[in-house]
Amino acid sequence: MLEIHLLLIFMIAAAIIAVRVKDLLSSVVAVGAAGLGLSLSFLVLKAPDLAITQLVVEILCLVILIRATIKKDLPFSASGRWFFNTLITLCFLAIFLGAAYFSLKSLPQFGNAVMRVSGIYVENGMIQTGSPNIISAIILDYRGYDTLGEVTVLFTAAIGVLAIVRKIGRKRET
Amino acid sequence: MTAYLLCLVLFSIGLYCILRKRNLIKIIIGIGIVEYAVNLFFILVGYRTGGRSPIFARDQVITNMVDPLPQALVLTSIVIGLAVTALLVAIAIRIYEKYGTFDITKINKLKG
Amino acid sequence: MRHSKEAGMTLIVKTVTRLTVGLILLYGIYIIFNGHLSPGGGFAGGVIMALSFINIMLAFGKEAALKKFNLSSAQLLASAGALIFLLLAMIGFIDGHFFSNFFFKNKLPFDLLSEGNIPIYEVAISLIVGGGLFAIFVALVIEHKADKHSD
Amino acid sequence: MNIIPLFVIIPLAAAFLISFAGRFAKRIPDILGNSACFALLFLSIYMANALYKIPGHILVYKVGGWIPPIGISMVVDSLTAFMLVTVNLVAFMIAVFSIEYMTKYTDKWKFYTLFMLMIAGINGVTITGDLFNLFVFLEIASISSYALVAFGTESEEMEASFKYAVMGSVASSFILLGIAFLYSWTSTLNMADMASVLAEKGYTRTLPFVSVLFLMGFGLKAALVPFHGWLPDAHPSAPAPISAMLSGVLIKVLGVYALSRIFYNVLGMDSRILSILIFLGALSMLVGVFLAIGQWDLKRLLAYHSISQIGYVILGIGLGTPLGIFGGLFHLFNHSIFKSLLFLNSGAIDYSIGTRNLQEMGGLRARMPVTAATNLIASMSIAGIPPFNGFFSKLIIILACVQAHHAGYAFIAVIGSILTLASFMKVQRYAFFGVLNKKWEAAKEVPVGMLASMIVLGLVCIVAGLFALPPFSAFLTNAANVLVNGKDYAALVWGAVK
Repeated sequence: MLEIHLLLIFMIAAAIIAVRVKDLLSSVVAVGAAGLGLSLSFLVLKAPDLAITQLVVEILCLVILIRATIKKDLPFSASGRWFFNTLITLCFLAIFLGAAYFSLKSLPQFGNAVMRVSGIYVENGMIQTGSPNIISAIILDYRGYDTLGEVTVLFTAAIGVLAIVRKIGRKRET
Repeated sequence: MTAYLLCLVLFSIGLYCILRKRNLIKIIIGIGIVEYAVNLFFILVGYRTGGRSPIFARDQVITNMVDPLPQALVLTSIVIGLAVTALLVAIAIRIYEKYGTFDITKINKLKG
Repeated sequence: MRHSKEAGMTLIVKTVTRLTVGLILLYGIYIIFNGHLSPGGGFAGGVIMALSFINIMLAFGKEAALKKFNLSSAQLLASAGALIFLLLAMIGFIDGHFFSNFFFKNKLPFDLLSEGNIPIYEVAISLIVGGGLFAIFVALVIEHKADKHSD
Repeated sequence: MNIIPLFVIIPLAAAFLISFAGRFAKRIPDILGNSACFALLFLSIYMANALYKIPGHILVYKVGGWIPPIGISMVVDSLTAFMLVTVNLVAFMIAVFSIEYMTKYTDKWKFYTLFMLMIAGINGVTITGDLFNLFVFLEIASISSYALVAFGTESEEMEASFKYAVMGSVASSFILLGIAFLYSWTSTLNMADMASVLAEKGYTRTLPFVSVLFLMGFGLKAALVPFHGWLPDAHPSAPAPISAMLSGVLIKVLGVYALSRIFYNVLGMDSRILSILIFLGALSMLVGVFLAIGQWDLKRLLAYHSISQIGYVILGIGLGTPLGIFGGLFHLFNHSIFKSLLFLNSGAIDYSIGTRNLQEMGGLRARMPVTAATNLIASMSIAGIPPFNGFFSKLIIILACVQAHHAGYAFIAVIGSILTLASFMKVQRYAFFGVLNKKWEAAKEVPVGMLASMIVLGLVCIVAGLFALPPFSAFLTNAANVLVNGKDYAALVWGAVK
């Protein structure tokens, strides 16, 4: 699987650019590139549903972020001002990666998913639900309750945004 | 294995961005990167070498499929990420209206 | 400068938008109804529908788009979609369980209505997603900008 | 039993209906929200009563009719029933309080929609038997709470909400990463199934890493000390009913309950995790109370005390002995009652005189007698004065520490309790006793609805001490046994599924 490694390296590069670059608009565009890399990775990893969803979500996120940040990229204080804090953060991340490396060793190797429960979905999914797309069968039938949660999250965010952008929060007559 | 590790490196970059950057939009971007990494990790975990995508087609016998369950979960997770991003952008825009900046070193009306 | 931007973009953009927006909407609907046969589904389709409205709004300015579809109707649509989804899930109680998927079953796969209430779920999801995301977009971008003008 | 999904359906339906019809008729949000909360309280008491009669019983609901590892299951055992009663009791009282209190804010229907969504999320986390489903409902509860913290739309509230949302998202990412690791190792998401697979496969180097991820994620949600930075900003900034909900219920369900459910019932507790939990609990206890003493903002002081009291709960649960867990759960219940009462009191003061600064108050006892009386009860409870509930739970935790040969931690708990007493003496002295400030001559007691919920919570504070004694203690003992005999969880669930 060379493609996935190349895509991951591309995403890491885009992410580093997004973190490092001073200009907010460039940063947003760079993270959009990383998102497109993610969409391609989903395609390579045989998840076309996710590739479509990630693509459209990425476009929407970009539109929102660009409209939110445009003309507002004021200068901001550099992050490397406190050398000590950065050092602590890097140490924490290094420990995190090291621990992750040791724990990854005992996981099943890449490309050898166990599919203990998913085997049942693949075996019986089409007959039991009538849906040739197993993803649809899972999200709307086997695990439909999760999807109820998912749409509720989106609904919550919509109401939350409407609540947050109110101009007047408190009635001021006392 | 290498793919897993690269994915976690991406996670760490996002985490670094959240922890060390002083700009609200950059922090939101960091959260986005972290979400990308977690979603990708889930899909990597469910990959099978030579597997087909989990969609049956007429008149075709498919023997080896990638794990469909992580894909269903990540679909939910992408939506959650979108919801969180929208909410954070809304708060950031309001903060910009109140303080006139995205710089968190200048946003400090709260003591703690 | 700012005002001309509010009123929309150049003629080229407007013409292209006018030609493509119907196709985008149609593509969204296609994706919604074929979610169980091919990649896609209610969520991706809903986002595409929301994007087509956002497209109109960016090209023609907010008045033109908000005349067709404003914030409160978007929010009502999202609530209606959520209610439909919950009701569908509760209809499953007739069959004994929350979320039971029992009607229209026993048909061959690969048909458009082959699999119980999954297509109806997809429509409900697309309503929530389309309405909710459009409401978020309008609240974040358009109304916010309008208020900046009045300051 | 068919009523289990109603714990999620009722609040969700109420939320969607309020959002659909709420802006057209003024009373609809109040009526729908309160009746939904009342129905939830009734159902949870009914459920707890049903489970109380048969100790060790467990109910499993198969969503969609799919048997557990394939579909999602909802699991209700004694611990779940206990949490449901706690959550829905507090939530109903807060809903009643909000009828009057939230008239100070605009757009009440948005408040009630988000509030019902938050309850749906909390109940969903409590009853779920599936790890990813737990994550989804945790996100519903978290996202609605981010929005609710910023409900007043003032600049401080936005700032606090942003901080809270960022920390919460990081915590969620850690939790999701942990779930991904566990999924890769066990290839299942059902908690009972996962517990059996983990027991079958034995120890792996993945487990400590996953434990640390979950500890960081849920520790952030519970505001344990190294991860507590967001709480003292977020909780005071919210409207008072939401502060009560966040401090009283949210951090406990999303943090303590989820943590103990996953560690005791799924991953299997080991002594290293236990000692980390005890240490973090004791640290939170001390740091929280030390930071609280210097505060002059009433709600901020209460928020720091939340950190300290969560420390007691974690200390009790982290001891791992039956008595310790009993004490921890008992303190969890007591804390959600008296802390929400204290936040409602602060809301009542804010409603009446419009300030949260202790130095500006004084002598309010004369003007607001009911608020003063309920506040005195709650303060004595949190400080651990004998006849009230807080005394019994703290005593049990301290005894459990001694019993488990952790005399040092018992000593820390005593010191924390004394400092808490000092801090609440200060609240009483500056807010309610002393000379009435000239500014507040015209201050009036708050309306009846707000008084009613405060009085009920105050009465619960007095009565709840009885839970330490038989026959009522069986209610808590059953709940504690779920954690004490954590390894039986999988077998019980499989037995109930058949």
